[in-house]
Amino acid sequence: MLLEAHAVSKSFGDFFAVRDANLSVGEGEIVGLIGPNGAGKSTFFNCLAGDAVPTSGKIIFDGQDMTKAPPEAHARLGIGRTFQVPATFEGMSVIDNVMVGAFLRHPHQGDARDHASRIIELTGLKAQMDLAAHSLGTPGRKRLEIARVLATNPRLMLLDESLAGLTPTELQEAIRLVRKIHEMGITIVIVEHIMEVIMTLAGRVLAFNQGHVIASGRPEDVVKDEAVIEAYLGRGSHRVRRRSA
Amino acid sequence: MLLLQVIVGGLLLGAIYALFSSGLTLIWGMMNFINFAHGEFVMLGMYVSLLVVMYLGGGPAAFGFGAAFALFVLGVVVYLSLIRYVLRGPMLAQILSTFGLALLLRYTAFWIFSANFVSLPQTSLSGTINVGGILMPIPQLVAGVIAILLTIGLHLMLTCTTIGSQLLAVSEDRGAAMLMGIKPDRMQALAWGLSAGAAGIAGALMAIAYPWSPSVGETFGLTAFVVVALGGFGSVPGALFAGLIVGLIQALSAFWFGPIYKDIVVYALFVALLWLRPQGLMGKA
Amino acid sequence: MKGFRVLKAVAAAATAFTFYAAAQTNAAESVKIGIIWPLTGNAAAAGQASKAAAEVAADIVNNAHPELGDLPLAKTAGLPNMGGAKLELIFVDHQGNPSLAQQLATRLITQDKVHVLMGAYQSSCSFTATAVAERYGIPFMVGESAAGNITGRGFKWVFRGTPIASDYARTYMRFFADMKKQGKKIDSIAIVNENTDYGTSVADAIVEEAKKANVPVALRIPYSASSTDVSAQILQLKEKNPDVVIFISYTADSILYMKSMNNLQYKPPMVIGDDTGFSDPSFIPAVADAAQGAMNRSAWAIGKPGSTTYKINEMYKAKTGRDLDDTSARNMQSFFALADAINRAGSTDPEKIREALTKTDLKPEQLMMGYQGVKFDETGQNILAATYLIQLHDKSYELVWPDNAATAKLQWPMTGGKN
Amino acid sequence: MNKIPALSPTVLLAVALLIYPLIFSGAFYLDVGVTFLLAAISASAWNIVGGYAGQVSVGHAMFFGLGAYAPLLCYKLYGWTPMAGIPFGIAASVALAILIGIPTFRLTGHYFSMATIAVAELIRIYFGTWDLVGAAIGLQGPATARGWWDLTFRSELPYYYIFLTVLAVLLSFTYLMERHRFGYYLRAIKVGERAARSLGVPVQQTKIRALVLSAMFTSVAGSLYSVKTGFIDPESGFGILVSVQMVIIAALGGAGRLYGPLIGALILIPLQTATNTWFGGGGTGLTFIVYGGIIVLIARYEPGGIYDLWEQISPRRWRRKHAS
Repeated sequence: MLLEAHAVSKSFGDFFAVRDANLSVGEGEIVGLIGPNGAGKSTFFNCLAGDAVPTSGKIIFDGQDMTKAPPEAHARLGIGRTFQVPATFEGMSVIDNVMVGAFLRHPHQGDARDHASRIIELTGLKAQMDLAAHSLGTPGRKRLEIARVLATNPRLMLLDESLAGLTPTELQEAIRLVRKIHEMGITIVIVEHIMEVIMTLAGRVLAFNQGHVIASGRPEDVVKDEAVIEAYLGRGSHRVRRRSA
Repeated sequence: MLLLQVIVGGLLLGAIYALFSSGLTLIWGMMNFINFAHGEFVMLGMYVSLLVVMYLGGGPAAFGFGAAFALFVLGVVVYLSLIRYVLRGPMLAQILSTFGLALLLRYTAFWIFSANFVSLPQTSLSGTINVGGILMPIPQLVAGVIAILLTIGLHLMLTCTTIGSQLLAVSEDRGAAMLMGIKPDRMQALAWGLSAGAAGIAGALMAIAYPWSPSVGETFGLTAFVVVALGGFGSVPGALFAGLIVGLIQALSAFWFGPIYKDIVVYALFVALLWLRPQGLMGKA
Repeated sequence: MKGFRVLKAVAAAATAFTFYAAAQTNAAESVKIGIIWPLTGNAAAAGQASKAAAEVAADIVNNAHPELGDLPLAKTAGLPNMGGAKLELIFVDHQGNPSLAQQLATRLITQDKVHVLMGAYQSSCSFTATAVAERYGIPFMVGESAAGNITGRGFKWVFRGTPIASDYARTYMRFFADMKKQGKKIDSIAIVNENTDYGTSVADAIVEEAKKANVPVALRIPYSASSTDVSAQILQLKEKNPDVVIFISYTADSILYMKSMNNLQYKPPMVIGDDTGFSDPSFIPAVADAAQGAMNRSAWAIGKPGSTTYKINEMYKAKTGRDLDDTSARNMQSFFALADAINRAGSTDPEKIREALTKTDLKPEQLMMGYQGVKFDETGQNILAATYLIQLHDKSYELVWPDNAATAKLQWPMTGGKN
Repeated sequence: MNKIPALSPTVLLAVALLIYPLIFSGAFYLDVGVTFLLAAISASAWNIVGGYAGQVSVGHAMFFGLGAYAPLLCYKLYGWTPMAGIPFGIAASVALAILIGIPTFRLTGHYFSMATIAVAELIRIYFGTWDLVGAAIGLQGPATARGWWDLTFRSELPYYYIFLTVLAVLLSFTYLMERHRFGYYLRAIKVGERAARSLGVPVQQTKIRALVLSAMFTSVAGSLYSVKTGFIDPESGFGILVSVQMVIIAALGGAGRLYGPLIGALILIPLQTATNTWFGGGGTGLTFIVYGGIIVLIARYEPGGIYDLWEQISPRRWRRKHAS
């Protein structure tokens, strides 16, 4: 297994955002995390990315205990992540953004630039290469985030709603991009609350509700799971985007 | 006995620190904005008091009110003409704007009132009362008590009135507050008015016992920063508590180690506390 | 074209200066005196008061004032040895910044082409400004800076008309010896000093002289002049109970001390203020109820109506609405000494003025201050500078020591305030 | 191909600064030039951590002061040339930077600014009571030079070129830094610390390195100041105005830009000198009213600094230079 989470819990005071979540992701898989807003999938995701330290439980990546490792250690070991609200480096150009990621494996500026250019080409941002990041729209920035992470040569990519808020055409393009990344041999964990996206991409799905994993398995099975249906219908699946925990 | 006397002196001074710092903490917490001109507001409060006494023959109540009102207006004007424009700009522009404002206010006062030291003419507030051997100068006592009452009043206003909850709503989540029909701009202008008004009264209270010149604001400004950071940004009870603590620490360290060490002790504790508990004594974690 | 714009900006700024400088230079026959004082910043009050005093002094020299008796250059208009040439004052503001003082001294010498310089109040600024004068060979009159080592650095061009810290300290010791002879009890003294260069220099000097004179210093309290509460220090004093407390303080703090002492019911047998804060015109109205009998060091006394000093004070008062204080008066005296030297030099040649300064020998009756004269030693220090002690009686200071100059009787112990 | 258009303003600037003393040879203009260079050096040094890394220190006077005291202390204690003190100043500043950087960089935003103010004030007050460093009275340099190595010159000219050399070194260093991984990391940290960490940027370590580099150059600026002025006291070394001036100059010109501080100094120093020349002697405080007013206006209308204005005027040129 490339990534394993054992009984991960995260609490804020008395409130458990995630309780006893288990996950194992094999090399080359695409795993989806779904669930209504506030279900705990983002918190769990942040635990995986090293942004939050679990209250209890264990996270193992490629045989190494990552439970308490800081985010930068995750990046070094090959775990890359995107943010729900794109956190591109505003004011820096697109290529400079990608170079920040590229520097992780290419300390010299020239090498980093070459690497970044390749990634930019791959992610279809070439035309905007010299623009400032803030001049890109949301889809562009999401794409830029993916490019930036890709530049760190990750083995595992954690995508946090990277496909949310896109128009149908944009969505199709984005899905193509994710597939392309997957074809490069990169394992992907993707958080999404739009079922359709998960259905087309993920090989396996974990459904969250109220901090618990309520179902897991093949996407077509999980969407039929009663608990999942109830969680989505009961809570309303298209509420406004909530703040990440 | 001596020690008790020192403690009383420290607390009375600390009460004033609390009052003018509570104004600073209000806008700091609400807008995440450092006001380097806050000490100048205190200084202007002192001059307004002097004007009220000299030209209107007002007593302590009149000049206290006059200073509060004048500074409230100034606070609102400063917000509407300057702060609202730099509020969402880079942090450096914010520092720049209030630092420039501080110079502007200090030297405008300098121009109008000259560099000479002034003090209020002796008012009815003089003398000393003796409580079980502890001497309490009446001006300081009155100033201290009023300062504590006003700080508590400010806190109650924020927590128990509609306007207060609207102010807090804006500081919590600007967007959500707008959805609730609150006009953030108006609330923030109000916060600046309150902040400057509190500084104005604090100035009036200081003026009773303390001579000043236009450059007096600098000292107050730095003290207020320490108090606010100690108390936690945005916390009025924190400012009250931290103000009293700072006053007390200054008095005790002045007594035990000598007055030049009192600021060293305060700054050292402040730095140590920032490291141990960056959210301040009573700030939100 | 960015660089070009920068270049243009530099050129524009520089041109502005050049025009300004050109406007400043005029070909009048006057003697230019560049005066560097803190006209803004923390010491602005002292700088502004001294500026007014210097303007009065220039008026006295430039116009005929026969009513002012033996004061040199008063009777005639202008400098008689130079065909009635006038003094032209150029004031600059160093803001209390030593590096700016240096720059301004350079400007006055090289741009404004002043013939002599005067300044700079804060010792820090006097240090740097005098070094420039020394470099360019322009006489520099230090009007009022206490730190001992401003003179005595081997400088040829620096003169100081005012007494220095050690002079003050010796005066206090002579006074104490006098009092002891009269049977007053002075077993220990306390020194309370603000902790910048002024307070530190004077306090250090007093500690040293007290050791020589065998006067025990029970307590020395350095403090910051921006203090807003001094009760802790007063309680410390109360505990040690010295016979005399010497305050070396600026304005706000000296007022605060006197008021708080009264409030906390602490009254030592005698309080002596070391000039500065105690001489500020706002001091007496603020503490008249609290500090009756407090003594102060001053070489300045307004004197009886009709006296020269009284008339000078009237001129100053007409200009500023306030009485002349000791600090400004000492600056004024230094100014007169400088003007006298220029007149004797009969030329604006710096070397001749310097020579005339070294030969200065003013007698007590030619002075407005209570010095024994003005005479510079080889380091440029006035060796005849001295000081009086005055005491707060009701709403004004009276000269009480030394006896031969006294106008009122010394009260010992002090009466203090109402409490 | 890219280098030539990017460099030509630099060349013009360099030439302008090199020939300034030839055109304005009066001692006063030279002194203004020296003051300008010193301000540009200090603000450029501040810019490394305050501008590029976005960690707004309002206590940089602590490094300036250490750098300023070291040369004169060496002279006072051992009679050495003040120059000998410069490395000691740097060493002390680096040590202090590490000492305060480790705990302080856990703080963000205003907390960091406040902590730096407090540390600088702490040191200022302490130096004012410390007899070894002359307490409140401060330290003086050699009154007259014993030789050229005392760096006590009669003319301002040598200072001008010494300062200009230091500025050139600092700006070249910054230029290289901008193009190095370190520079990219700093800019990334400034806009998004969390995102930077997720990309493997060692945030803590990078910030401390930036502070150390900034402290080194600020310390050198302090040393240059005290050697040139021949005097240092707690207020002129560690005073809050010293720190604030660095912030203002960098912010006025454009923080986080190579030439930002230089442009800021180019505006502020002539402005200060001119207002003091025109209004200072009157003693009305008009100097500061004008000065404060202009600062307020720039913050209000050009919050990104004058450099941003430039960008708007010539967007094409900027894009080519900065985006490549």
